[in-house]
Amino acid sequence: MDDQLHRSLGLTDDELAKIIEILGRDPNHLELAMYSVMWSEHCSYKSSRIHLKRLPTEGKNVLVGPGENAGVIDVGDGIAIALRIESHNHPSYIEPYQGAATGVGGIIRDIFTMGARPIAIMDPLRFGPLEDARSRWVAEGVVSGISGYGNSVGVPNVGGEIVFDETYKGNPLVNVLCVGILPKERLVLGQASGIGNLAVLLGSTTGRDGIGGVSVLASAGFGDEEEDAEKRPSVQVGDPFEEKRLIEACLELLDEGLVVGIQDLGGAGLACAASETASRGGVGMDFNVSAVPQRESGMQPFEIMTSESQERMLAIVEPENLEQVFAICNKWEIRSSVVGKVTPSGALRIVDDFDGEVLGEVPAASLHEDAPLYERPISEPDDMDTAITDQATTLSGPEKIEDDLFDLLMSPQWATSQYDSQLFLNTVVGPGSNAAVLRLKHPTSGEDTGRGMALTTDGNHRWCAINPRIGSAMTVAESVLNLACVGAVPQALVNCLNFGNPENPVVMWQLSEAVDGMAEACNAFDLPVVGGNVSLYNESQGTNIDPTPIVGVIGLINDLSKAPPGLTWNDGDRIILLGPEANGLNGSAWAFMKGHRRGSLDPIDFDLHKRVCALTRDLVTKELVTGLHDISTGGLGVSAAEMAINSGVGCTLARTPDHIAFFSESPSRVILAVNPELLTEVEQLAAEYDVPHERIGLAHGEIFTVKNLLTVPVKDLQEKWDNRLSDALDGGTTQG
Amino acid sequence: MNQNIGVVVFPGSNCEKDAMEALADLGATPLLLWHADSDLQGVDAVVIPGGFAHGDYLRPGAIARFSPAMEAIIDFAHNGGPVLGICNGFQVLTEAGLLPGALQKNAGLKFLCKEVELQVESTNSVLTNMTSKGQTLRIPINHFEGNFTCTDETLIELQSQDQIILTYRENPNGSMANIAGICNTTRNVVGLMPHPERACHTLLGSTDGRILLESFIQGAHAAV
Amino acid sequence: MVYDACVEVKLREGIADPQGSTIEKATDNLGFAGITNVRVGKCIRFQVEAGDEEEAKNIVSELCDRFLTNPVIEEAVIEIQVVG
Amino acid sequence: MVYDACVEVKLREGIADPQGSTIEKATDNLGFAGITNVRVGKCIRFQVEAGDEEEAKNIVSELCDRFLTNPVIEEAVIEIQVVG
Ligand SMILES: Nc1ncnc2c1ncn2[C@@H]1O[C@H](COP(=O)(O)OP(=O)(O)O)[C@@H](O)[C@H]1O
Ligand SMILES: [Mg+2]
Repeated sequence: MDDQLHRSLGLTDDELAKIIEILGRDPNHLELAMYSVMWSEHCSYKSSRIHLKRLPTEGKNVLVGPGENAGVIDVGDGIAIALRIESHNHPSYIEPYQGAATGVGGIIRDIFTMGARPIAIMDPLRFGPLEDARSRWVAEGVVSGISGYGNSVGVPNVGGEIVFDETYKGNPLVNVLCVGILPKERLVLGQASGIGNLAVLLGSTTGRDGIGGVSVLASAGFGDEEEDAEKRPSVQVGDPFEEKRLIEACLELLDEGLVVGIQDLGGAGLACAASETASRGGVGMDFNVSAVPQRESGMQPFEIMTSESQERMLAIVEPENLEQVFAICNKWEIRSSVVGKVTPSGALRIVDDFDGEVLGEVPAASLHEDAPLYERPISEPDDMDTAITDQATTLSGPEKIEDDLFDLLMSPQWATSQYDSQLFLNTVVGPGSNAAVLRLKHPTSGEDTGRGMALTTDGNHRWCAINPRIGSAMTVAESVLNLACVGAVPQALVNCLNFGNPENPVVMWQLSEAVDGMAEACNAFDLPVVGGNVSLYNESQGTNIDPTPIVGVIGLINDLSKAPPGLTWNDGDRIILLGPEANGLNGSAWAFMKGHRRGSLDPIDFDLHKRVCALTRDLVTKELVTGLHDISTGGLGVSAAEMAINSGVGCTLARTPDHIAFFSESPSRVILAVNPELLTEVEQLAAEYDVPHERIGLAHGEIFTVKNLLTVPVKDLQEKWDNRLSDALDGGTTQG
Repeated sequence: MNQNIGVVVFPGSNCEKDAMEALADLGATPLLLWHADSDLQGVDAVVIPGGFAHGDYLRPGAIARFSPAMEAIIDFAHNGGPVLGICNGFQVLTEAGLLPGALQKNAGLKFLCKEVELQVESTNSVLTNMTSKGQTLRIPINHFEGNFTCTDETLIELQSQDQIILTYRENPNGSMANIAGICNTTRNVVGLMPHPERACHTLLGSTDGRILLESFIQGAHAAV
Repeated sequence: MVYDACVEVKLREGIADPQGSTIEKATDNLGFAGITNVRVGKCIRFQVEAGDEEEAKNIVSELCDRFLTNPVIEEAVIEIQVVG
Repeated sequence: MVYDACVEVKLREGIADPQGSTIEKATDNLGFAGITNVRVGKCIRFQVEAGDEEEAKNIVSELCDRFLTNPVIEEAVIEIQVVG
């Protein structure tokens, strides 16, 4: 065997030795190709697995935790909810439209694989600065790809984030979260059991697209242009219409009880699906490559086994149900072919016809369970000590604070109006508020439970760049507070850990710290982690992105007979600020705007945060506030401006002495708009919860005034807010 | 009044359950009609819901119009049966020749999902006969190809025969004459880009879609 | 015989072209001067089996009328060539 | 001088073309036999002002590389002609 082959496939010498040990012989090319994709960072989590173990995953409502295609929780009334988040960062830099589109397709398959109907997606996005031509081009393509695929496949997009920052210039982040709903008793797991059962491949033909995609694209950063050019063949094209029919066909197969297990084909294609279903079921499989419908002629077995062609599923079917399976697939115009047979051996045998030549044979479980596990070196950055002394509060204040406020305003509407956010008639609060709120209807009967679910995604690279541990904890805290703002109790969390090159000890330190911070917060808030995704090698030309853990949190609302209050106030409302005193500017959007990216963060006071959340939830449930907004990006200034813009009513804020108080993003704070008649009740409640609160102003008129700081008409704020993205993006974009 | 209303499902439809939920909420009995089936099961009226009938890569509705269900619906419409096309359904009806004109990509080339204000131009159609002329309705749009286009002659005909039933107060997509919805000359076939079924529940922001769907259900009653 | 067919589907003259005008506006903004009258069509290429060129033409033109174009706003230009 | 430009944007070979395959399947269902290998591209026609044909070509090809196509999955075929 060519002794360089394993290296060109991305396997180390040690990894090859391990394969030889497992097989007791040299692997052939096909076997080596399967190990290389299955043992890639993307599929095996070889650098992150030992850290992920520290996340809390148990909860009384958890039906399926991490490790399956998606996490599943029990939400009562016989209903279960599946959720998962995934990244498609690298493909989206190369071909923004298709990269993002196939990202949506992939995460949706993870959800219906569990037997759940996908009912919502969210898209936390990160791009380079708007001033950069290539970043604009990427942003525009990504948003239209998400729109094009998501709308057409018929899953509403109910929220997300859109952030522009220097750190993502050579490496954007495209994370997509999907939520599905299922009758609790129909939960299926991706496993093959029952010797003699058949593996049926459903959906698209298999082509050369995305061969080695996971190992090539997601497990290495970007270099120069020529290297990028070589990654081109890995680009896949999405077909949302195929996916739509695949969803309907698969859900009908599950409704009719015709499949014993089902598995989507994502990273590592058939190699992954076949070996995973077999090893989960504790069985083996004979896999007939020649039965796989091919889009191109002359494909090699290794290409067929590792292709990442989109819109395919593998169903495990009892032979007596095969005809019925075919009938349902025909109805939905879905291709279906028997490609495998479940065997007792524990081996994955790749054959050319079931009674033909054996092309490769490996222990199915070895592709996952024996994947290498690395405890990569970790080291704190050298400049930790000096960074701490570099406080953003020492920056000189703005000359004209209103200009800084203008620069921090950005409506996401340019993106969100391109997404169908309303399909299925569930969306009570769509994109653009504290958290998305959906009606909770029974998945089969359609009956409204009168309850609601709330969803939020959050990430903050600014905090995590300064202190990944505290930053991650604060991120989780922000999510929990976002949910409280719509009256929801958090139930479960999924995360996507977007980090740089794991071979860099500082990046590994960031990852490890972030996991610890997330774990601390989840423990404090009693929030199980039910799934996630790790995206490493987010680097370009040797520069790693700021650590960017993204979390998605789902909550439940007990009584959704009315829509929760939003980012709004009425003329005459009193404005109240809940929570601790503003504390510093480190990691704030304002500081970053001024080029200050260092400093320190104070640990979050979990007890206080929990009281703020509980109070906020209570205020919302008791209908004591006109509107409210958590204080996050841009601080009190931006939160108050958003309330003014949204309601078209100005305000006078009296107790905001300086730009620090105005732009600080310290956590656990909420701005409330309260009808004067309810003021005493609100303040009493705040006192009962032992939450600091302060009257800071009055909503009225058409002018946004902060005493001794600024006076601007609301319509000027509105204009900046509305036009930021369309001014930058609607004139057309080029690749730079 | 218990009208059986058929809701057609193509493989890429996605608003069929929403349409059924809204119709049922208004007291009608909706039932699904599979596109490959030419039996309309004796329904009193037909709704073609939103979505992407056959992926709609070539043109929205280009493939759908050849389906057995559509052939039956064309006969049904010619016999006076009430037919409502919402969004993709509107596109299908123009492709099938049941309504004039065509729906092109939005000016601005972006998908648009947002609430818009509509103005009732004609109350003489199966969809608008309970509304009043000039009335404003707040209803969401959700489409990439909703830009109504036709020849100048066709536009003059539409205008002179009072076939324009709904217009946009502020044109979101470049539609000629701000057209949001039209009917045929016999007024039993209507198509509109906005989604009335998304505006039938207080929790969803607007209930202005109810009056349109109520009119349609009434129309189904009258047609029986 | 197998023929290569190329069908260009264009908007009829006088029908507004939102894709074309969006591209035209963008070229201006992006600094490509002097680009005018942009019109965007589809180009559908395929192979068709037929007894002779005449038959191939007929098949393709029927396909255009029934399916590939919407005659209300579009027209097709057809090219046929023996696969060489 | 003003030149007529025609840019055909096609997917590179080996890149999946769901539009093409959907159309191909539809032609079968509509009873058009023997239609294969359907690929769908865009055809962008416009006029461009330039000193000479060489310059016109350069403008159009830069426009293609930077704006009209993504060379990762698409390629452009450019035709230029003096407006006659
Ligand atoms: N890319 C996007 N897709 C969908 N919704 C988005 C997107 N970007 C922002 N949003 C929505 O805009 C709102 C505000 O976003 P953000 O500023 O991140 O909120 P916050 O700071 O309160 O977490 C959120 O409701 C979010 O759902
Ligand atoms: Mg938030």
